[in-house]
Amino acid sequence: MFCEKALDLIRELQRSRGASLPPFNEDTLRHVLEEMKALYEQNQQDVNDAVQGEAGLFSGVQIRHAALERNKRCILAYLQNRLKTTRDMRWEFGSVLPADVKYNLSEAEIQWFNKYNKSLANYMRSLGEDGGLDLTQDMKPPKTLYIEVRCKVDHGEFETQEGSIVLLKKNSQHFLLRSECEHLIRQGILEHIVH
Amino acid sequence: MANSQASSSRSGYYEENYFSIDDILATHERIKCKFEVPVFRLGFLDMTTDNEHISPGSKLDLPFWLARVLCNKRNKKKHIADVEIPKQYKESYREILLADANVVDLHKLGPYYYTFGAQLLKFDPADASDIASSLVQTFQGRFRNIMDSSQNAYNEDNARLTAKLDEMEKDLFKAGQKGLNDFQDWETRRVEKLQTSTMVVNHKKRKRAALIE
Amino acid sequence: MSSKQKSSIVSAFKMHGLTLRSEASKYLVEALSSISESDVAECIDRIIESIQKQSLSSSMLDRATVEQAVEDCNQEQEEDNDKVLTVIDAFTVPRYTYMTERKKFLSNKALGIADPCIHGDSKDKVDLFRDRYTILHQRTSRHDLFTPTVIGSRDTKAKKFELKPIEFLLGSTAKLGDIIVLGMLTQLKEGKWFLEDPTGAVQLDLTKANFHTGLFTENSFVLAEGWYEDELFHINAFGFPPPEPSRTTRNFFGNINFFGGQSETSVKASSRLRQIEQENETAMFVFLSDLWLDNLKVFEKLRTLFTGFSESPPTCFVFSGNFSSTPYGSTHIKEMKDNFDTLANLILEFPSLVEHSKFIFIPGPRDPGPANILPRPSLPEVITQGFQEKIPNSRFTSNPCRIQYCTQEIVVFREDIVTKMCRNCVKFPDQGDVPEHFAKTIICQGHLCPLPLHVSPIYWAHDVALRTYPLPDVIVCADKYDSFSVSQVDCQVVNPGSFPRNDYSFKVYYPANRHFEESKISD
Amino acid sequence: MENFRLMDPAEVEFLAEKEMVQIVPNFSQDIIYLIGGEIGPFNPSLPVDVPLWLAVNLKERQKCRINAPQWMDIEQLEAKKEEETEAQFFTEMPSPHYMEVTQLLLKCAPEIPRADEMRTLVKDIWDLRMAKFRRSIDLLVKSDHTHAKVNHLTLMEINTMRPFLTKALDQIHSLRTNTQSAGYIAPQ
Repeated sequence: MFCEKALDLIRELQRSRGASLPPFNEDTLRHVLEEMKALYEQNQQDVNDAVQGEAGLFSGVQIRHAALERNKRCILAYLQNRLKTTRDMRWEFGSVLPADVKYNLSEAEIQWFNKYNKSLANYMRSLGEDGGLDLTQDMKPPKTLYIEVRCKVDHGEFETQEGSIVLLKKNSQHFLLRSECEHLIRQGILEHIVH
Repeated sequence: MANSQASSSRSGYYEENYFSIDDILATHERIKCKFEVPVFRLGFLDMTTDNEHISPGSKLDLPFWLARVLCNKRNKKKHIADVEIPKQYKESYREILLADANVVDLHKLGPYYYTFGAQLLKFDPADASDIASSLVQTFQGRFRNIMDSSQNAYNEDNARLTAKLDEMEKDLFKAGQKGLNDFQDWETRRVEKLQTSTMVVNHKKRKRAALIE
Repeated sequence: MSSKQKSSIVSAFKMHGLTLRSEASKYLVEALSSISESDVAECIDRIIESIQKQSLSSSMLDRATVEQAVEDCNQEQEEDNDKVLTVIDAFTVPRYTYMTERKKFLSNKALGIADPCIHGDSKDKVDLFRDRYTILHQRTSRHDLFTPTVIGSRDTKAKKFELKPIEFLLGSTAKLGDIIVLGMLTQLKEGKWFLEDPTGAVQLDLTKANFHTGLFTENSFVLAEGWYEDELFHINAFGFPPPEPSRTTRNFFGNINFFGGQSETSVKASSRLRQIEQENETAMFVFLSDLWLDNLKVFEKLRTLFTGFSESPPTCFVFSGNFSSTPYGSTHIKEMKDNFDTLANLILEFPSLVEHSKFIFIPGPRDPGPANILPRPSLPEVITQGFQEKIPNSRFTSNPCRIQYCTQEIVVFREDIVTKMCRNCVKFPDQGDVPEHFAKTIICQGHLCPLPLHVSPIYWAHDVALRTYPLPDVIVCADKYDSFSVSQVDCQVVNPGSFPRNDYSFKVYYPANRHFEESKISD
Repeated sequence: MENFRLMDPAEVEFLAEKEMVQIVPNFSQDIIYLIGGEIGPFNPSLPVDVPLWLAVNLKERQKCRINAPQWMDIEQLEAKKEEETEAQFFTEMPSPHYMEVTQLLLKCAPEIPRADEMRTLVKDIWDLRMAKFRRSIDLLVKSDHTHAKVNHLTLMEINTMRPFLTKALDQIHSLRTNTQSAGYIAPQ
């Protein structure tokens, strides 16, 4: 039946909805594009034959056209949904994606991610005067200025805004400015301690 | 997690959402079609025979997105095939649903019972209005149970509660859960603690799993 | 001032989700202190951009990453002009591994595989053959003879094949008809021919085999078609895996730079270079092989050649090997050094050539150097130093070597290989001319020298330098066999022929219209 | 399912922290001019009204004592609970942010008497109202009206039911539009 492969793409996305992005399925995509090319050529042929007077070809053309539209919709939905997840990754992982996550993205998606990152950065720098406003900060209304954190992994040196240098050794605890370490908490490097 | 809402604010579940995965899956449900006119050069679609064309009268199980193009009662010229409304929307099932909607396992009747039902109306079946009203009444009948079960369970075993729900009802249940869970996270002050983002947590879990294998 | 500037730098990086380690930010403040206030912001953006190009592992940037980025930025300006002509040594060829599950080529650098030393270990020898097999297998399985037909396409009647691994044969007890297998021709037992692939080996019965065009040498990869019964694979036909034009390869793998040179992406994607290529029609490459510098007649002919070219100096002279007609035993090195000095003096007599043309020298099989193992490093410096001081625009490179001119990829290989391949054929082709067979072989094999390792030894870890996949535009095989020029699958395979032996003939190549010209210096 | 960007209970609490509450400072300070209005002056042991967020902050730094609002008292809350049980509709609550104020004050001022009883009382009132809320939603969905008027609901209550309510109305609306398009005229 037409559009079977196209639906595989959609099913693949549905299965991985909560988890992270599956590898970019270029093979199936290429197969669907070839199917569309074949459908298009057949339709053209039928139309030419119909113009020369052969009757009754209209229904075949309509069926193939419906399949073409369906394939197109599945591909666009596949690409668009992946882009949405890629965009969310900027907010979840930060601007540097772990290697194995990046491995699943296609070349174009990585470029899109970098462009999104750049335009987000430019937009954020345009808000307010000195250096702009970091929107990825303070997702929830901050309760306190400084917070108590513990390092989950060794992460080397960290320079605070006042210039003091803190060594983030595993299980070491620090009292840091919230705005400075929130993204490290979100990336799973630090853990927020609440009494 | 600021997962901002991309599509237009008014886009509810049912607006023909071109990119929605659920909508694509819903319109893939199969439906019986009987061909009225011959279709040339597409014989291979009919698995039962291997001649080159589809002859009139042959019966095929086609996905909805294709059947929709074939059946066009209003314009005789474009009408290629007749469509048979699936039994779960017919008289007998409608009566069961009317009697006690809560008992019926809508998941089994087609995971997209409501959406697919709504799409079938586009074929202008004779009992279109009965189907439409039956859908509304079924939803109203099951609504209270879905609401209550989604509100009392705090991360209880969801699978048991949602086993008999169709996809749309599952979304409703999840929405209820979200409101409840957010409130309870706030009530237990869990919200004060800054959390690692969900994607990072899933990514780390998967990595650990990979190490164990 | 610096603390205000530092905070603006730190916040700019923070907006991009990047944090600077202390020594990284110190380094940046110094580096940017020399730049005027107004365009500091613009510099920061450029640095951030080049940082993002590097494959980072974490958002915390240490000093090294930042230094690398600053260097890239400075280097970017003056890098554009010298990309027109680059000579790529065989030992600096980029190395890629094919990931079968993702059907993608990934650079060994990204995979963290270290560059190999000259002599590989046993794993490298196995990888040599397995890599050749993987590349040919992925290329063949994409060919439309082997891809399943798309549903509803009209030509469902076209014959489609399905590639089977050898274990499929070995595993079945019943007779199997009409089987196609991609494998390597080997003589596991003296005189008996086998077909081998990573899954197993099977004995062949070649009595009724008919051979398509090509020189079917031992250790070359073939598509064997036939029927199989109790451990014997009866061959009906032998053919080479179908070649693939470089354009199709780029469709599948994007513009990865497989060829070499500094640019990240393949030069074929650069419209600027294509424009330059089309613009100067006068660009010329002179290919001349067996430049016997110890022979007076050769020097005489060379002088006429240089005078001929001095009005319109060619872009590049490519002189290849055996720079002396016979070995001179212990004084060979000294002898050759003097000959190169005299050559230098000869060239100096033509200032226009010295100024405009580039001289590339590729060592031949019997030139001084380590053992006769491919790829052969360039001539030792002790010989070439004198020459290079006199003619700075000269380059002594390896054999084989790759030359990138604008968007064209030229591979030059000096080896008397045609005769060797004919000698090592399973069955010498009875009709069709040898150059056609030879060209088809090295194009389909995706390798310059598909000969057994004992016949033509190769550094196992550097087999990638001899690879002709993706297909270059021109392959120059300088061979003492008489000269030929064959064009197949938009690639030209050319042999300039031996200069002294074929009465001083050589070939001139015009890249603008991709045309080869046979020329000769008559007495 | 598309993950809508919702209002977070923490954000509701942030709004609640603008409620004024009476404290007895143990330091002196003259008026502070803030965007939200002036605060102070503070004189030791002289009660003054300040926003809740400032009260909690000062309390945590032992700079003041908090006088619980007069409605936060067992008898009054029991009476409120009584009233709520009888009333068919929602009754007006003593403060639009009763849930958040109770939670914040009881957390940072343990010296408030009979705190646990108060917490359970407030929770009972909350549960009563939420049950009422669900009943009215059910009525709305079952009736063929497209809107309903409910008063005296607090922001936290609305916020808890917001995702569910909006999704339910979306779904019932689209099912109803099917009936119109299928020529079925809903009984008025």
